[in-house]
Amino acid sequence: MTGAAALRGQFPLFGKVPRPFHYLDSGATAQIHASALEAMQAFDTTARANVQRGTYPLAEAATGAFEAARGRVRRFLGAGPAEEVVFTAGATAALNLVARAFGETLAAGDEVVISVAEHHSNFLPWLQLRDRAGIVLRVLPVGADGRLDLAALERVVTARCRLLAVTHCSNVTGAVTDVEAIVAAARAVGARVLLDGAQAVQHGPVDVAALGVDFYAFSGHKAFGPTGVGVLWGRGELLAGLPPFMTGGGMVGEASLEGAEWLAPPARFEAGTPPVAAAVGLGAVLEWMGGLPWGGIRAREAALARRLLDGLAGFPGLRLLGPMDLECRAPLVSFELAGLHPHDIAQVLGDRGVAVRGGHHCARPLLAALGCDGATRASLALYNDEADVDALLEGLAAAVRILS
Amino acid sequence: MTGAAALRGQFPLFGKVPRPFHYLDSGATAQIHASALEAMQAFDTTARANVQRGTYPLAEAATGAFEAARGRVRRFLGAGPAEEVVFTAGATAALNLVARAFGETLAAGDEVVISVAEHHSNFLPWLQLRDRAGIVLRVLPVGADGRLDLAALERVVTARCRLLAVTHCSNVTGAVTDVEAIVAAARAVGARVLLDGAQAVQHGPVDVAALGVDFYAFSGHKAFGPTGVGVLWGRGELLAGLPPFMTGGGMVGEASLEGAEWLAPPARFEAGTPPVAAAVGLGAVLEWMGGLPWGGIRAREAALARRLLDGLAGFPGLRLLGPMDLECRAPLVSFELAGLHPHDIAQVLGDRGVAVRGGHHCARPLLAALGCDGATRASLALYNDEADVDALLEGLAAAVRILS
Amino acid sequence: MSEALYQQALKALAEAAHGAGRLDDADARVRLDNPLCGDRITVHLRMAGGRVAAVAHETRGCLLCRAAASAIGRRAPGLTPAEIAAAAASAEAQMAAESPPAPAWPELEAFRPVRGHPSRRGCVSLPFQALRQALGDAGRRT
Amino acid sequence: MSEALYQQALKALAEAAHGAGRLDDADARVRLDNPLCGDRITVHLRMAGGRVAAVAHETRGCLLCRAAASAIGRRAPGLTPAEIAAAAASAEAQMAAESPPAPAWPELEAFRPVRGHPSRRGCVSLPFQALRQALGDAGRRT
Ligand SMILES: Cc1ncc(COP(=O)(O)O)c(C=O)c1O
Ligand SMILES: Cc1ncc(COP(=O)(O)O)c(C=O)c1O
Repeated sequence: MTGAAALRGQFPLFGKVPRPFHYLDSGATAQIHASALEAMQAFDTTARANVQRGTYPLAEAATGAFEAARGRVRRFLGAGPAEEVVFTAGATAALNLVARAFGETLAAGDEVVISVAEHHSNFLPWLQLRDRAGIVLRVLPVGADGRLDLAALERVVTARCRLLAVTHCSNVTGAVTDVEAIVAAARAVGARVLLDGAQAVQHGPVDVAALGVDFYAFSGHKAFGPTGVGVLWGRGELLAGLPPFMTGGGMVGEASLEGAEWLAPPARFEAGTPPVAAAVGLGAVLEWMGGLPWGGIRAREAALARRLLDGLAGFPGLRLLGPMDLECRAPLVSFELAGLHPHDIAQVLGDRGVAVRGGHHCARPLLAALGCDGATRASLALYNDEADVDALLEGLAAAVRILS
Repeated sequence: MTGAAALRGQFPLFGKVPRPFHYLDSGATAQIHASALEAMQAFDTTARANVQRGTYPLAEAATGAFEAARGRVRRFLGAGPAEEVVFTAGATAALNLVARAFGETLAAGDEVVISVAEHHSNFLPWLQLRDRAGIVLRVLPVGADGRLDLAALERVVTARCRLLAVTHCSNVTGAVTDVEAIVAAARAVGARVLLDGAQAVQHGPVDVAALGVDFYAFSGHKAFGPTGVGVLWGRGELLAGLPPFMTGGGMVGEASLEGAEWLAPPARFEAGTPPVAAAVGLGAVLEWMGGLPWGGIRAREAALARRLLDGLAGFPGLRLLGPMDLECRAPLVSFELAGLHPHDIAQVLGDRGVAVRGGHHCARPLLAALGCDGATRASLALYNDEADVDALLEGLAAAVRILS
Repeated sequence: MSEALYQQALKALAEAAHGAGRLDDADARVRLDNPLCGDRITVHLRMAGGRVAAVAHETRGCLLCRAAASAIGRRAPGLTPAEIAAAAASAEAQMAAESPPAPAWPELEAFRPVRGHPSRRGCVSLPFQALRQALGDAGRRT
Repeated sequence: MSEALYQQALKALAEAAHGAGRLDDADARVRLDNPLCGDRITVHLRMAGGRVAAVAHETRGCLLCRAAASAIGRRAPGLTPAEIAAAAASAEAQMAAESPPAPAWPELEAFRPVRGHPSRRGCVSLPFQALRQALGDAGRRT
C-alpha cells in the first residue's frame, strides 16, 4: 500500500482541508505524517517531563523517548554513534551552529566555499562569518541549468580552504549535487564538507557514511515531521573539537566565573530544554520513512516530475529552471512565465486549490545568477499523483487567461 | 471550576499515567494543557504550511494562526505592538539571542550585571560574551535566604553598566526579584534590564509595561505549553537597533555577496522556519491562562507552599533554601537533608509516585554561594493540591527510613 | 474567485502604468521592497506649494502592486499630503471592510476583492507606503 | 521498589567506603564528574608489576556512586587492568541484563535493581570509568 493515494491517507490534513486540494509546496513545508502526530501526542500525554537529570519514572520515560528518537535519526542518516546526532530547532539553526562553532576554529584568511545556489540559510551565516572573522568566502558558480559548475572547483577550492558548505539539493532548481566531486575536492586540500540536506530528506533516507561528508543538516518539517526541530549530524571527532554555539542549562559540567567545562557532544550543542516532543515526532516519522520502498517511490516521483516538465514546456513564453535530466534533479520544478508575476500565478492556482509558491525562494544570489526576478515553484512529494500535476497545468492555463 | 482537581482534569497526562502520581516538577517542565494540544493538532491537520510568503489559502491560514499566536503572547505579557514579540526555540535561545545581538552593541570595558542566582542559561551566555568581547561581568550577590542583595546594587551597577540581566524568579530558591529596585538602578545609569521569566510565567500573566523592563524571556514548556518554543519580548525601538543573531531564510530583503538588508523585527530575529505549531499551541495556552482567576490560584499556590515549608521544617537535619516569606517567593521549595543525597531522595520519592528533582538545578554559582552541594526541589503549579504536598512529606519520611 | 480579484479594471489599471518612469528633478526618491516577495518600487516625487507637483514610479511587482502604483500615478498629482494619506487609508479600508465606504479614488474600488487574501494586502500598500515616505522626506527638506 | 534498590547490602557497602581517601604517591589521578547530577570522584592509583598496587578515591555522590567506589576500593588492589575491565563490564551487565551472569565481584550483585532505573546507571559507572581512565594514564607513563 504505497501508492500515492494510500500514502496520502496517512496524512490527516488531506482528509480535512476543502477540496479540490493539490499540495505542491512540500519543498517549503511537507505535510505531517500520522506517525509523527501520534508520537508527539503520546509523548505529551504519557511521558512528558524535562529530559535533563530527572530520576522519577516519567522523567526516565521522557529521556528514553528522546534518546530513542536520536537513535532513529542516526539510522535514517546511516550515521555512526547516536552521539553524532544533535537536535536543533531546524535546518537554519543547524547551519548557524556550524557557521559559529566551526567558524570559531577558523583564522582570518582561511577560506570557506559555498555555492551560488545556496538557500539564504546556508549563505547568510557564512556572510556573517566573513564580515566578523575575516575569512574569505569563495563561491562556486552554477551552469545555465543551475547545476554546480564542478569544473570551477579547481579554481575555487584552494589550499586555504577549510570547509565546503553546499546544498545537497537546490530548493529552486532541484539540482542534486554531485557530492562525490565535492568531497574529492575537499579531501584534496584537507577541507571539511557540510551538506545542507533540507531539500533531500523528503525523498528518502540518506547515507552520510557513503556520501563521505562531515556535517549534514536538515529540518523536520520538510521530512513529513514536526515544525520546530531539525538535526545537525557531524562526525564525532569533529564535533568533539568544536566549542559550543548557544550556552545554558544541560551542556555544562562545572560552571563558575572562572569558566565552564562544556559537556561532550551532543549535549554541548543542545543548550536548554530541547524540542523534545518534536524530536520524538521526527524520530517516529523517520522510522516510518525507513520502511518505505524508496526505489518505487523515487521512480514515481520522477515520472511525475517528467509529466510536469513536459506539460510546462508546452506553454509559450515559459522558461524552465534547472536540469532537464531527472537523474540529477529532485521532483521540484520552478519556472518563469513571460509577463506574468509569480505571485499572481500562485494566487490564481491557490484559488483553484493548487498550492504552489512564487517568489525568490530565499535564494536571491541564485536567482540573480540565473537572471530571474522570481519564479513559481511546484515541489512534489510521495503523496502527489497525476491529478496534482494535471491540476497545476490546467490552473496555469487558467492563470494565463485570467491574468493576461 | 478552577479548583486544583478541575484544573488537573484539563491536563490529559494526569488521566493517563499510573497512580499514585504527584507531579512536583513543574519548575523543570510543566504539564501541557489541553488547549495547547488541541491547537497544535488543529494547526497540523488543517492549517499546516510554511508561514513565509505563501498566498494559497492553506498558507494564509498558517500565517494567520502564527500571527494570532504572536498577538496572544503580546496580551499575556501586557506588551505593546505584536512586533515586539519574537518567537524562539525556548528561554535559553531567547537569552542567547540577547547576549549575542545586544552583546554586539557593547564595547570592551562596557559592563553587564547578572546575579549569582542566575540559571546557567542566563549566566553562560554572558560569560561567553565576557570572554569573547572583553566586557566586564559584574555579579550581584544574594543574601543567606537567596534573595538578591539589593544593597549591593550601588556598588555593582556603575556608570559603565549597559545591561542588568537577572532572573524574575529563581528556579532554586523561588525568590522573586524586586524588579522595581533593579529597574531604578538601571535607569539611574542609563542601562537596560533583561528579565529571565522562565520560572515566573507559570504563575500567571506578566505585565512588562508595569515592570518597566526592556527584555523578557520565557519558555513555552514551563507555561503549560509545548516544548520547542519560547519568547523574547523586547521594546520595539531597542529591537530595531540590534543586529540579527541567527541568519537565514525569512529575515532578509536584498542579499548578495555585497551584503544583506535585514528585515525589521520580529522577522529579523526569526531566521528559518519558526516552530509554528508550537507557537500556535503556546498562543492557545496563554489565552487560556489569561482567563483564569489568578488571585485565587496564587493564594492557593502560596497556601500549599506554606504547608510544604512547614512540613519540611519538621525533618531533623533539613535545611530549607530561599526566603520564608511567601510574598516574595514562588511556590517552589528546595532543601538539603543532612547525609542524604538529593538523587537518592528523588529516587525514593519517584518510586512512590512523587516527581521531584534533585541536583544542582543548572545553577552552580548559586549553590556554591549558598554552600550547598545539591538540593531536592519540589515545584508547585495550579494543578497541585494538599494530597501532593502530603505525599511528598510522607515519601520523604520513607526516604529517611530507606536511605539511612 | 481569481476572476474577481483579477477583474478587467484592475488589469487595465496595471497595464496603463500611469506615472511609470523617473523624475530627474525629484524632491524626494524612496525605494521600498516587499521583502516577502521581492517586489520593489521606487517613487519619485516633486512638490510645489504644498501639493504633489509630479510623481513617477519604477515598479517591479505583481498586478496588484502595479495597479496601485498606477492609481497613484494617475491621481496623486495636485493632491496635498493629507489627501494622499486619506487615499492610502481608503485603499486599506477597501481591502479590510466588508462594506467599505466609497473609495477616495474610483480606481481603489478595484482592490475590494483583496479582502479575501490577507497575504496580498502588502502588494497594494507598498506603493502608498513609498509615496508617503517620499512626502515625509520632501516635507522635512522644506 | 526503592527498598530493593537501597537494600542493606548496598547501603553497607557505601557506608564502608573502602578505599576512601588519597594516595600521596599515586602514579595516576583522575577526576570525573557526572555532569547530570554534579557527582564527582577522584581516583588515585598506584601500579606495581602490571597490577593495581593501591587505589583510593574521594567521592561526592549518591549511594549508588559511593557503593561502586567502595567496591572498587575493596576489590581492585592486586588485579590487572584486564581484570578491572572485566569487572566494569560485569557491573554494567548486572544493571542491564534480565538474568545477568554471576558478578565478577560479589559486591556487584547489589547493583542488579538499578536495571529498572536507566537514569541511575551512570552513578555506578562513574567510579569504574575513573579507575579505567587512571589505568590508562598509568599505563601510558610506563
Ligand atoms: C535548501 C534549503 N536549506 C535550508 C532551508 C532552511 O530550512 P528551515 O527554514 O526549516 O530552517 C531550506 C528551507 O527553506 C531549504 O530549502
Ligand atoms: C530560571 C530559568 N531560566 C532559564 C531556564 C531555561 O529554560 P529552557 O531550558 O526552557 O530554555 C530555566 C529552565 O530550566 C529556568 O528555570
